[in-house]
Amino acid sequence: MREITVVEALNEALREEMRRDENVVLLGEDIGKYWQGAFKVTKGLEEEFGPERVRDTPISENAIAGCAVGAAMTGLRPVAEIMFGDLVALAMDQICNQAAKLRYMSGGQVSVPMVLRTPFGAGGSYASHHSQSLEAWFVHVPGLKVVQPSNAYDAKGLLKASIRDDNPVVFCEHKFVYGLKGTVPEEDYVVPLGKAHVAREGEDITIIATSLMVDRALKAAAALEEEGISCEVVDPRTVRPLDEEELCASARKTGKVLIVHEACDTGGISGEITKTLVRRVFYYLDAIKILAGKDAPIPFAPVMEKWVAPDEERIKKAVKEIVL
Amino acid sequence: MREITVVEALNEALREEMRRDENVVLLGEDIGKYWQGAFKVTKGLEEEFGPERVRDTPISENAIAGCAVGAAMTGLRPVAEIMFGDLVALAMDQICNQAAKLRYMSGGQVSVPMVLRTPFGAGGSYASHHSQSLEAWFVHVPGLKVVQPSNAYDAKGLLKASIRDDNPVVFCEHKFVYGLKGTVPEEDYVVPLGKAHVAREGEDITIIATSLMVDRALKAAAALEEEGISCEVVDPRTVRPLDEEELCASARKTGKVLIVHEACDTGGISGEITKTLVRRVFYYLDAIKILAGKDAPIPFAPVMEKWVAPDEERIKKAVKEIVL
Amino acid sequence: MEDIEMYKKMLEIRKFEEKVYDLFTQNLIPGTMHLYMGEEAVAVGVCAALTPNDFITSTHRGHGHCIAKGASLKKMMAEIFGKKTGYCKGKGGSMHITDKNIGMLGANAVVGGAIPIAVGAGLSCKLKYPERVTVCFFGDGASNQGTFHEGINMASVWDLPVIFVCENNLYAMGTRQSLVMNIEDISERAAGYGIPGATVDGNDVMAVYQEAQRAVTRARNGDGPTLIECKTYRHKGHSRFDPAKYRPQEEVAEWMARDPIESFRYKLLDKGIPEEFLHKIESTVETEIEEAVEFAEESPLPEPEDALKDVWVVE
Amino acid sequence: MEDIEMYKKMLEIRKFEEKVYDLFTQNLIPGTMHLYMGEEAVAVGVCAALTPNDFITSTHRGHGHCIAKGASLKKMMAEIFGKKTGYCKGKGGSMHITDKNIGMLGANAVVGGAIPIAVGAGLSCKLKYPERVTVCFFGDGASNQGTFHEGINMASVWDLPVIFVCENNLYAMGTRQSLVMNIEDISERAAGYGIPGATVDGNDVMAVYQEAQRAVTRARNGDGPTLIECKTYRHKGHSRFDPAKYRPQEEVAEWMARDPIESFRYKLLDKGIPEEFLHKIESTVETEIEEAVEFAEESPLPEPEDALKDVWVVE
Ligand SMILES: Cc1ncc(C[n+]2csc(CCOP(=O)(O)OP(=O)(O)O)c2C)c(N)n1
Ligand SMILES: Cc1ncc(C[n+]2csc(CCOP(=O)(O)OP(=O)(O)O)c2C)c(N)n1
Ligand SMILES: [Mg+2]
Ligand SMILES: [Mg+2]
Repeated sequence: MREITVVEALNEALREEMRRDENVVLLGEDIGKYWQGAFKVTKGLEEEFGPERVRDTPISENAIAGCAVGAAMTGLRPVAEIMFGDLVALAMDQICNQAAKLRYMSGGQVSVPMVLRTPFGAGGSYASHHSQSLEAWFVHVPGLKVVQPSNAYDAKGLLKASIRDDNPVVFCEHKFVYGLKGTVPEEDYVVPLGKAHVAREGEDITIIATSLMVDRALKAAAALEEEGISCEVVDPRTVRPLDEEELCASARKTGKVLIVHEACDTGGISGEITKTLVRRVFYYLDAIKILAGKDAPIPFAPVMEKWVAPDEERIKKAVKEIVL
Repeated sequence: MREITVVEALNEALREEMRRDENVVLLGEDIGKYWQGAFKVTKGLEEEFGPERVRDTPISENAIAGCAVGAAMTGLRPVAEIMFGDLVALAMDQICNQAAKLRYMSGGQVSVPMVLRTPFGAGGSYASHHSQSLEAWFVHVPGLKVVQPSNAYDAKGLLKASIRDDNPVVFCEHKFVYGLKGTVPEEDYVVPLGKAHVAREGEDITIIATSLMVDRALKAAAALEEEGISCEVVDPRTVRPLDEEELCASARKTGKVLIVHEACDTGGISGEITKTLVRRVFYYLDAIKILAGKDAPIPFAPVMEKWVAPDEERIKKAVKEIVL
Repeated sequence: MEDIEMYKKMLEIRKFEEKVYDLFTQNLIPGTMHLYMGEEAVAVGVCAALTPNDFITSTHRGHGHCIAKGASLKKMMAEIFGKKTGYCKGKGGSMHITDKNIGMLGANAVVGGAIPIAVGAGLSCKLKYPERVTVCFFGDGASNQGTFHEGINMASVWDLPVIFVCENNLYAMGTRQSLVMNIEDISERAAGYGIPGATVDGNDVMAVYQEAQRAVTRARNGDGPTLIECKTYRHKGHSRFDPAKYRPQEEVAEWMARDPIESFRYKLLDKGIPEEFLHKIESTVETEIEEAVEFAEESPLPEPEDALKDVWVVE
Repeated sequence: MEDIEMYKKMLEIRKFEEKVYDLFTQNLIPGTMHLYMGEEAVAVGVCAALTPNDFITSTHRGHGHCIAKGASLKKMMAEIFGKKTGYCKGKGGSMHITDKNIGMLGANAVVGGAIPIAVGAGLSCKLKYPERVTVCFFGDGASNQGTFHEGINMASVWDLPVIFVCENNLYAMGTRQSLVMNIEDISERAAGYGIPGATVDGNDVMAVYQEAQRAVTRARNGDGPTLIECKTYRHKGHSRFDPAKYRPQEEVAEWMARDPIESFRYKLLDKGIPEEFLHKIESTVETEIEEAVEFAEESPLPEPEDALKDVWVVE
C-alpha cells in the first residue's frame, strides 16, 4: 500500500468528506488558497471547493469556534481550524460552554456536529505560546469527544469519523506527527472514535502512550525487545471517550503500566488514566508509572525544549525501572 | 471567637489587604457600590477605597484578566473578579497563556502578583452556564497556584496569602461555601498556600475532599463515627501546589482513601490526586475510591442538580464500601 | 404580522412574566429569573419582520424572544418550573429555553455568547437556506464583549444575513452604560465594521418593526448584516429580587410612563380598534397563561438520573 | 529624540534583522522568525515620543519595538540564539523578548494578546506613575480580535494613558486586510470607543513621531487613549521562508520604493547633514551588530534543567 504523511492523510480526509457531503465546510485563519493552512493540511481545498466552503477567517478564535457551533446547529458540518493549539485558550467559551453543552441545555433538541482541529505539541522552538498540549482541558468537559491521532492511517480514519460524528469533536494534531509516514488505503474507511489501538503486542509491560509519544514508545519498545523486554504499546487514539476495556485488558495482562504523554505532568490525562486503572484493575497491578512533560511552559532554546518532553531514552529507562 | 460567614471573611481579607498595601486594587463586573459584587464579597469597598481602587468593569472577561496581568507586571497587586466561574472560559488566554507564562518567557524578569477570584459550584439552579467547577483546567497550567477554601477561617487566611503571593493565583470560591459560618480571629493572619488541613483526624480511612465537599465529608464523618467508623478528613486547600506530604501521610496511615470533589469525574483533580498517591504510597494502599460530580453539565431542575453532586449519603455509602 | 397580533404577543410576554414573577416570589420556581417586562416592543417588533423559518439567538433575558418567535407558553412555563415536559426537559430553565422547530436557537446565559453562534446560523442561511435570515439579540452590556466585535466583523466580511439587535436598556446589572462605554449610541459601532447601524425607540413596536424590516430586506437581498440599537428599559430589577436602587427614581418614572404596551394600546384605539376587541384579546391571553401554569404544575418532574441523558448524541 | 538618532535606530533594526535573517537561513537560529524590516519608521517614530520610563507592549514581530525602545542588541541576539545570556535566558526566543528595565513588557506571540496587558500597564501609570504612558503595538490582523475591542473600550472608559498603535502592513500572514474587514482605515474603529483615531503614513518616521507626540501629550494630560494606525509594509514574508507570493508584485515594488530608511536618509541629506556623518553612523551600527553576534555566539547555552527555573516566584 502507498505511504503518505499524516498531513496528506488529513488533507485526504477533508477532501473526501467534502466531496461526500456538501454540508462539510472549513473555516480558519489562512486555510485558503493563499497560505493553505499553517501546516498545509488544507492544501488545494479552496481550489477544489471554492471560497464559500473553505473560508479564510479574521483572527478571531472565539468567533471561529462560535461560528462553527451556530453553523453546526443549523445543518452544516463545519471543521474549524485553530492555527495553534495554545490559542484554543481564546475559544474555550464557545467550545466548552457552547458546543459541548447546547445539546444538553436544550434537552436534546439540537446537536452540534462540528470538528475543531488544532495542532498541539512542542519540538519546533516555537516557545510557550505555540507548543502546548492541552487535551486535558477538553477531556474534563462532558459533551466533547477528544481525539489524538498518532499515525497516518488513524489520522485519516479518525478525522473522517469525527466529521461524521454528531457530537463536537476536538481533534488534536501534533506538529511532529504531521510528518510521520504510514500506509493508508485508497478506499474509504473510518476509525471509530472510542477504540484504542494495540500498536504493538507484548507481555512484560503495557505502555499507554498518546500522539507523538506513540512513535517514541514504539521505538523504545523495539530497542527493549533486543534487551529481552517485551512491551505492549497501547494508543488510546481518543482520550474521550477512553477505551477503558482495552486499556484495562492490557494492564491486567501485563500487570505493569507506564503512561506517557507530552503534556505537562500535573493535571495531565495520565491522572485520568491512572484513576481508570485504579478503579477497574487495581488488584491486578504491580506498578503504575507516569512519564509526562515536565511541569513548565515550553521553553524556546532547543536544549531545554528537547529536555521537557519524554523521549525514547527516558521511556526505556522508565520501563526498566518498572520491569527489572 | 466571633463567627462570620465566608463572604464576610473574604470581604475582610480584601479590606485589610487594601488598607495594608495601597497597590492592591480590585476589578470586576459590578463589584462597586451599585451592586457590591454578585455575591457581595466586595461590599462597602468602593465606599472605603474609592472608584480608583475598586473598579467596575465592562463585561469583558478576557480584558479584566489581561488588565490585571498588565497591572501586576508593573507594580500593582490586582484582585480581579470573574462574576461566575464558568466565564473563566472567556479569559483562559490571559490567565493561562499570559499570567501563568510571562515570568517564564521573560526569563524571570517579571512577576505577575495577581489574584483571580471566581465563584464556582452548583446548587442554585443556575444551570449549565453558571454552575461548573473548573479548577482542573488551572491545575494543569504551570505558573499558576490554585486555591479552594472550604471555610471562613481558611477563606480569609488563604485570600490574604494569595494577595501577598508574587505568583498569579486562581482563587476558587464555592457559591454554597459562601454562607458557611466559622470562627475567625480579629487579628491579622495568613494561611500559607500549599499546606493541606486535616479537618478531622481518624484511623480507618482518609477522605480527601475539596471546597464544599469538605463540609459534606465532615458531616458524613460525624455520622459514620456513630457507626464506629473513624474517618480522617483532609482538605488540600490549595490544589496547586498540592500538599503531597500531608495527603500521602494520611493515606499511608489509614491505607484507604476516598477522594471527593464536585467537579465532573472525568478529567477532574481526583485523577491528579490518585496519580500522586499511586506514585508515592502505592504499596501502602488497600483501596482508592473516587466520588465526584457526574459526567454531565449541571442541569437546572433541582431534582437533577442535587443528584449530580456528591452528598453526605453518597460519601457515607462510599466509605462503607471501602471500609466494611 | 398584523398590528393586533403584535399587541397580543406583547401582552403574552407581559402577562407571562407577571405570572412567573408572582410564582417566583412565592418560591414556586427555582433558580434566578431575568424579566423582559418593559422591553416587549423590541422582541415583538423584530420578530414581526421574520418568518417561522428564520433563526434567532437570545440571551439570559429570553422569555420575550421566545414568545415573540412563537414558542409554546406551556412548554416554556414547564421548563421554568423544571419539569420534564418543558422545552429542555428541565435541564435548561429560564436561561436556556430553546425551540429548534421555530428557529429559536436558544437563550444563552453567557453574555455575548450567542453572537458568534448567530454568525454561524447566518452562514447556514447563506449556504443552505438562502431565503432565511438570523436575528441576534443581545444587551448593551454584551456589546463590550469581544464576541460582539469578532462576530459582527465576521458577518460583515462574509455578507451574512444576520441582524444584530442590541437591546439597550441602559444598564447591565447595576452598571449604567456611561460607566462602561464612552459613546451614547451603540449603533455607532457599526461603522467600524462597514455595515449600517441604526438607533430606534425600542418602546415603539412599529418603529422597531419598520427598522427590522429594512434590515431583514437587506439581509435577504444578500446585502449583509445590520446593527440595530433599540433604546428601552426594564421595568423590574436585573434578576430575582434586585430592587434596582441604582436607578434614579425620575428615570424609572419617565420610562414607566412610556410603557410599550400601553402606548401601543392607545394607538390601536386611536386607529379605531374597538376596546372590547382588545379586552377579548386580553382575556384570551390571561387564559393561555393560566393554562400554561396548569400544564406546568401538573407535569411530572424529571427523574434524577435524567441528568445523564442528552450529554452526547448516542447512535 | 534627535532625527539623527532616529535614523540610527531605524538602521539598527534593519541591520540587526538582515543579520538575523542571514544567520537564520544558515540554520544557525532555531524556531521561526518574524522580521520587522520595512516597518522601522513605526517603532522608531513612536518610541521617539517616549521616555525610558514609559511602557510598551509588543507582538510576535517585536525586534523593532525592542530596539526602538533601547534594548541591548547583544542580549537580543543572544536570546534569538537561545543562549543563557539572552534577555529571557533562552526561554523566550524572538517572540518573547522582554526588557523590564526599559519598560519593554514583552513581545507576545498571541495575536492581540498584549492589548489587555497594555491596558493594565496603563492602569499602573494612572495610579502609580502619573508621568508615564503605555504604548501598545499590534497589527491589522490583531484588530479583529476581541481583545482589541475589550481593551480599547476599557482604556477609554477609564481614561488611561495608553496609545494604541496599529501597524497596518496590509496583511496578516497571507490574508489581505480586505478579506477580513470591510473598512479601509482601522483608525475608524476609534469612534466606537469615543476616542480619537488617526491614520498616518507609517513609512514616514517624522509623521509617525508627530502623531505619536500628540497622542502622548493627550495621554500625559489625562485625556485618555488614542488609536493611531500606521500604514506600512513588510519587506519580507510573514515568517521564516514565506516567499509571500500572495502579494502582487507591483504592490511590493511600490512599497519597496518607499523604504522608510532610504527616504529618511534623503531628507537628512537635504537638511544638510553631511554624507560622511551618515556613513559613520552606518559603520557604527555594523560594528554593533557584529559585536552582538559575537556575544551571542560566544555565550553559553542554558542547561537543559534550566527549563524548570522561573516557572514560579519562589520565596
Ligand atoms: C460573559 C458573562 N459575564 C457576566 C455574566 C453575568 N451577567 C449576567 S447578565 C449580566 C448583565 C448583562 O447586561 P446586558 O447585556 O446589558 O443585558 P441585560 O441584562 O441588560 O438585558 C451579567 C453581567 C454572564 N452571564 N456572562
Ligand atoms: C491569537 C493568535 N491567532 C493566530 C496566531 C498565528 N499568527 C501569528 S502572526 C499572525 C498574523 C498576524 O497579523 P497582524 O496582526 O497583521 O501582524 P503582522 O504579522 O502583520 O505584523 C497569525 C495569524 C497567533 N499567533 N495568535
Ligand atoms: Mg442591558
Ligand atoms: Mg499585518
